[in-house]
Amino acid sequence: MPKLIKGVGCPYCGSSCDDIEVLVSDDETKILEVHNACIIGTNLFHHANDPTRPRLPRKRQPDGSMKEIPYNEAIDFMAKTMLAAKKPLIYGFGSTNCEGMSAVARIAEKSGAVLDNCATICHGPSFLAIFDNGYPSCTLGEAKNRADVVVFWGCNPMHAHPRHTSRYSIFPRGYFTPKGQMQRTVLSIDPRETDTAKLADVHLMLDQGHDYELFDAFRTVLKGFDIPDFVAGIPKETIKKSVEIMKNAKFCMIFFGMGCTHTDGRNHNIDAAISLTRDLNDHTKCSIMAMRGHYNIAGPGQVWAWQFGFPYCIDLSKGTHAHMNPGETSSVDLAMRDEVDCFVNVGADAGAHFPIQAVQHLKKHPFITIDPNFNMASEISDLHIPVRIAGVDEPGVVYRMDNVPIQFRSVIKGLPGVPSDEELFNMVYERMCELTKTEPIWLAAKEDRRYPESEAVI
Amino acid sequence: MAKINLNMITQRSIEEGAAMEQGKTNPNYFIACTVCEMNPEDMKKAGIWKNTNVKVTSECGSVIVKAIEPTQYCPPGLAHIRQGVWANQVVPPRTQSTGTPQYSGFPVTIEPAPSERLKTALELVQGAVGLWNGGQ
Amino acid sequence: MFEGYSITPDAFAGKNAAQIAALPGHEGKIHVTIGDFFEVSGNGGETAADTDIVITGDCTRVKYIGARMTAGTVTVNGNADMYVGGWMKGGKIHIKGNMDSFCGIQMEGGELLCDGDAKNHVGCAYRGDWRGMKGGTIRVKGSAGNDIGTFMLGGTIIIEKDAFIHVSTHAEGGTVVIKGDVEGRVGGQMVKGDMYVLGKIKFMMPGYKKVDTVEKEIDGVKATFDHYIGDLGERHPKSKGQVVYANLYLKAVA
Amino acid sequence: MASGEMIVKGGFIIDPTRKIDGDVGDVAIKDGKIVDKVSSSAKVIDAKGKIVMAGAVDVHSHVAGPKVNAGRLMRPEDKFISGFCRSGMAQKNGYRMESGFSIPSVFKTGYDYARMGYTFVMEAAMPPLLAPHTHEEIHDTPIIDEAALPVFANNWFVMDYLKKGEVENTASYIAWLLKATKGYGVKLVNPGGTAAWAWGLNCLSLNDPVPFFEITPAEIIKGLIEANEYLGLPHSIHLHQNNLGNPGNYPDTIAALKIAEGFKAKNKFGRESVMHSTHLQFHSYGGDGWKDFCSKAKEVMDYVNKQKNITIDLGCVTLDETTTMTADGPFEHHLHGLNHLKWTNVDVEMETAAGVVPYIYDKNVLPNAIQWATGLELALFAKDMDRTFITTDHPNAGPFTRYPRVIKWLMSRKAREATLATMKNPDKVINATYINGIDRELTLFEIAQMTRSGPAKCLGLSSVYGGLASGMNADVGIFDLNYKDMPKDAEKIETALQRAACFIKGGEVIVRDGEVVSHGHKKTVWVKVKIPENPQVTRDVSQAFTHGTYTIDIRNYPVREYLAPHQSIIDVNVEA
Repeated sequence: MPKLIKGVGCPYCGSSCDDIEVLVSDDETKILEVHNACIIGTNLFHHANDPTRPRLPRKRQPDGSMKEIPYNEAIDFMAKTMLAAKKPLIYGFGSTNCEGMSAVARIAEKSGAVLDNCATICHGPSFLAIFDNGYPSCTLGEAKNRADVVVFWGCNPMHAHPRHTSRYSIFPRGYFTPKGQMQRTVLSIDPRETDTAKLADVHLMLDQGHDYELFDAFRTVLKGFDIPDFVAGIPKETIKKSVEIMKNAKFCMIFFGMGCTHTDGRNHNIDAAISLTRDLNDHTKCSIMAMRGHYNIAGPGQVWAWQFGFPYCIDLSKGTHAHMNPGETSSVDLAMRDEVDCFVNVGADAGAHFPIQAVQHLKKHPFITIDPNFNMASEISDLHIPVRIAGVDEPGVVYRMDNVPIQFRSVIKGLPGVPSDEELFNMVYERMCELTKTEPIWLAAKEDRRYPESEAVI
Repeated sequence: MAKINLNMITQRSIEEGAAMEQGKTNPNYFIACTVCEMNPEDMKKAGIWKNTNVKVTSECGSVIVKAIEPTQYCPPGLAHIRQGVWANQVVPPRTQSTGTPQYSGFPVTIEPAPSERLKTALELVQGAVGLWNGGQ
Repeated sequence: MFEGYSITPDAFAGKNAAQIAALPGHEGKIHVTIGDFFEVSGNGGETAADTDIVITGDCTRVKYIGARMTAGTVTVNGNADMYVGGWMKGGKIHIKGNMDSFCGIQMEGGELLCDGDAKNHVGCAYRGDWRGMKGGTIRVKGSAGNDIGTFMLGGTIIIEKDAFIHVSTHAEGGTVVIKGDVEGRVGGQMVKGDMYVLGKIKFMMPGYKKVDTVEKEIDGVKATFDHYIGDLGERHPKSKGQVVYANLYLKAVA
Repeated sequence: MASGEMIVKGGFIIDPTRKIDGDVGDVAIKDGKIVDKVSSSAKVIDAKGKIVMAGAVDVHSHVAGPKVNAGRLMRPEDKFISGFCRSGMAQKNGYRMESGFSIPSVFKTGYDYARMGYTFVMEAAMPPLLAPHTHEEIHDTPIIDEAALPVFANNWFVMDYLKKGEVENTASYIAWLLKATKGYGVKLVNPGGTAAWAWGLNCLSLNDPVPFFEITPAEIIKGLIEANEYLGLPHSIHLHQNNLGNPGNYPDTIAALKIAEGFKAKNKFGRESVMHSTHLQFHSYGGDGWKDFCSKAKEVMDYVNKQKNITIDLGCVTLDETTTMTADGPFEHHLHGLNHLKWTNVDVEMETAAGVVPYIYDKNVLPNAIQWATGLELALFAKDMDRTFITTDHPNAGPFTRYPRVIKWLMSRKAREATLATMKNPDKVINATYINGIDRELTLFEIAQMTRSGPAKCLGLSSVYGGLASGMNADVGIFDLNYKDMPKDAEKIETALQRAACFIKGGEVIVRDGEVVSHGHKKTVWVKVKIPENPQVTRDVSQAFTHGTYTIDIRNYPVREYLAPHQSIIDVNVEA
């Protein structure tokens, strides 16, 4: 009898929907049906069935081909390569659970590595803005239950977070918003008329790259001052009208995305958005939220902040203290400046998602990929180590875009012999300790770290 | 031959996301990501027929993609390649010392290249690092 | 990549060539010494103030030159990498080539002179710190990138050619002079302090309002300036009952 | 827990639980517990010429969870000053890297508490929805035993039940939530005010109605005392009062304390109080504004001294650059308006909110100096030290690593005078406070009451923590202070308490000569209430998920077992 598993978390986007229902085969090895998820999530779950999923590490041979090797050999290679490097870089964690992120930190400390995650090419500038200006935010339930004005600035959830608008932001009927969309005014600020902009009551189609000026105009109007007739291509009257809408909201919610972080000024665009949010709190209640991309990309920011005090770009090479300064200790800058001499790509695809020149720089040195699937990074790696898929055949904690921790479950049994990220990192760490003749530091918890057969009873 | 200078952005789309989760070597990923959306006016200016290949060149490289009419309205002057392997052939790695490359808002030149071939993801990435063996 | 955090008059003072060569640095996780990368000749002075360091050759990959120095001089006959003169309190640094990013970060005093160009974040604050550059002078004879004088509280930054975006963002004091053109974002979120632009600003911040036209002399240039105040969208302190704004002096078009 | 025998020999023992004040003696340890005697083969630890106390217990500290981490994340500059590492050097012996000053990393938190001889720390505010986060951090914090208090006073269920006077339903909900979150007790933060903050409002007085819920802070406090005693939980309600940090707030403070009058503690854990009022320093101010801001520590303590069923902790200002963080969302917004530094806010659906703002307590800024004096005065006016606990409301009034400095000030009038003398306006400080008129210098015995026996009893943990009696946990701190010849220089007291000569936890040596030498065996402590199923509450809770006021699935709400390894569960049985 196939089994229907409810309350499953979707390991795709930052919406981290946990209302997915997955029908699995009797022997819990195959995903048969996926209910409630968007097209992307559905594809992701079905992709886990792929019979060609790698089951053994593969090492590149002198002739350029890849050859399967046993795990212990791969672990030994990874441990030795990282220890030998002057400054290894560990990047990724777009699809890893927090247990894996915590475990990798031991390796990073031990090998004097730089620890970075996908935020570095995504919402990293949002971190920079948070450093400078704070982050007046809330959980998504607040937006759902209260927000009567919702602003999408430089983000396109209809494409990047397909269920965001129906679960949290536009359509859902919340406690104080029982009429759902009817009760919300939606503003979209985007240089294209995206599918999200089409849903909006007001679309400000600004000149690309001039978000900062537009935010400044909003703030200037809010403070009661005049502005030029056009700012970033938007007429003064439209700006004034938009400010009025936001100011008169009972609860104004601003979501922002890559349209702010990938363009000129980067962090300053978000910094200005945060200032605007703060200013609006003198008139009403206003919150702001980054539309984080991956289902657990908020995770490494949290885990490494509690372990090292920094969310990303953490240079541990000094051994005595952690140092962070994006622009210097960030993956792409390190690559372009040839500062690192070993690259470990974990649960992300630097091969596909870094500018190609950065990939070329990284490829000058040993290049290791840890990922359940084949991807561009794995296909240029010197070593590819497969692991279980967090949220599919491996449970664990993930942080949704609003930093709400959600305890994901596994829906099928993992491939035999394939470890989880956490198990793999722990084995590499143990091997590093053997090689350096040191005692492993587990804290107290290691021996009790077992996943329960059954979940906590409600 | 005509050329046009446009402002390029590379962002996510659901077609790209859905295909990526089927695997980056899946044909759907190729179909979803090898397109450059641009305003028909701009196409006309550069002598580009829709659904034909174009060469997009930035300060750091070039890539062959297929010009299509925007699936989401794109004003004249702006072009969009969905994020992914093809977009990243032309994305400048400069970060303004923030760590994040210039994924959006960089100048490109787009010219017709109807007889040029679209390369696969693997060919582009492996080719860039000297590992492409012709797809054997 | 050498982290030359020991290359300061303070560290060199009272040491002979051999001792200086033995001063520590880092290359990634490897502990190295100055002597691993440089041939050292001559001795340090008795104190930092009477120690002059001259580096011949290219330091494009040497970070932290003169960082945290309090006195003396450092001259680099070539380029220098990140953090030149970062957190410096006194003395003088002269870079004859170009500088990378984060030069003069959170500088408190002294003088930093660069004959070439500087990359980004000239005289900025460390991430998250609201206490940016407090004093001293940075002069870049070439051009500079983005984020000049972010969170600046005092001191002077002079860029003799062009600058890109973000000048004096979040600043609450200090003076920035750009002698060439600026792309935009001049004085965004700025609370107080002064900016002079002798060239053009391509995109003005909407939060700036022209109040009058003044004759001023700045860094040896006498000219007529359009005087703007701003950033009107930002908070501003009051002094003697008057609201204090940031000033932007933009050279008037003749 | 370590097996084997150990004996701490010849130290000056200070143990208020047995009224031992500096007698020379031994502490025998077997299998992680204190015993009457051990065999001659026991490992000997020489404590001659040093003082020996139980492991210390921190009743209120923000060390783990979402807002603490929001603070860490938003403050890279807390790790560096002028490009130098600000947090001191990491362990030399290959232990985990330490970072941060006011909001240290989990590793530094565990190590620094251990270096000061602390064995148990109560995380003072856990948002229930984010409980897995708090437990993940506790999990990664080495050495110290920890528990966390979920926040209740702005929770929709609680306000809804109490509005209708339903104490039993409230109690059932508390029991459910403690189990779901692996929480320890009932925390109240700005009752009603934080709920109001969801609309950008606040409740400053006890009688301000909470928007929409039509209940007042006073009713919430009273109702939660009733529910807490109905359940007989080990700890009393733990109250962060309304109107925190504002000039002239002390009448509101006393009014809230008065709500406890007439209640009697009902529990099996030896607790006598029904209300713990936390970081009282922030609630003991006079004046109409910042111009005539002054201390009302005496007025507040006069009431506390005569009211036996309340306990307090100080929340001493340590004059550092620190990071304020509290579930009192509206207060943080207000504070940000005063100092214009970066502001983080996290409103949590249905439950609570939190804010984080960096703050510099500058001894030359008059209100800060007055706050410094107020915190110390509370302790110096206290009559019952077993009801008065040392805290800095870490990191709000200062980092916990300053406890030894607070103790120095409390133990030495000279040290207080020395600090006063360095201030810009000592006369103005003296005029606005009582500090200059107080000669009292606390004794080490009193310090042990305030940091060991007292907080353990208040938390209902006095059977295992806070003393050196046979049967208790073998948590022993040895400090380099000669009881018979205490140093005249109070600085030496601070130094000795900052880094224990030796700290034993669970019968294992954790710290030697001020450095961590073992990670020991930490525990997560939580309270499990056995109570008959309450169908009303079960239905209400499940509807909040199925009808979607919450945005996660109810199946993913309770904290899973593996997140809290080494659990120490305290069972409470409520008769049907």
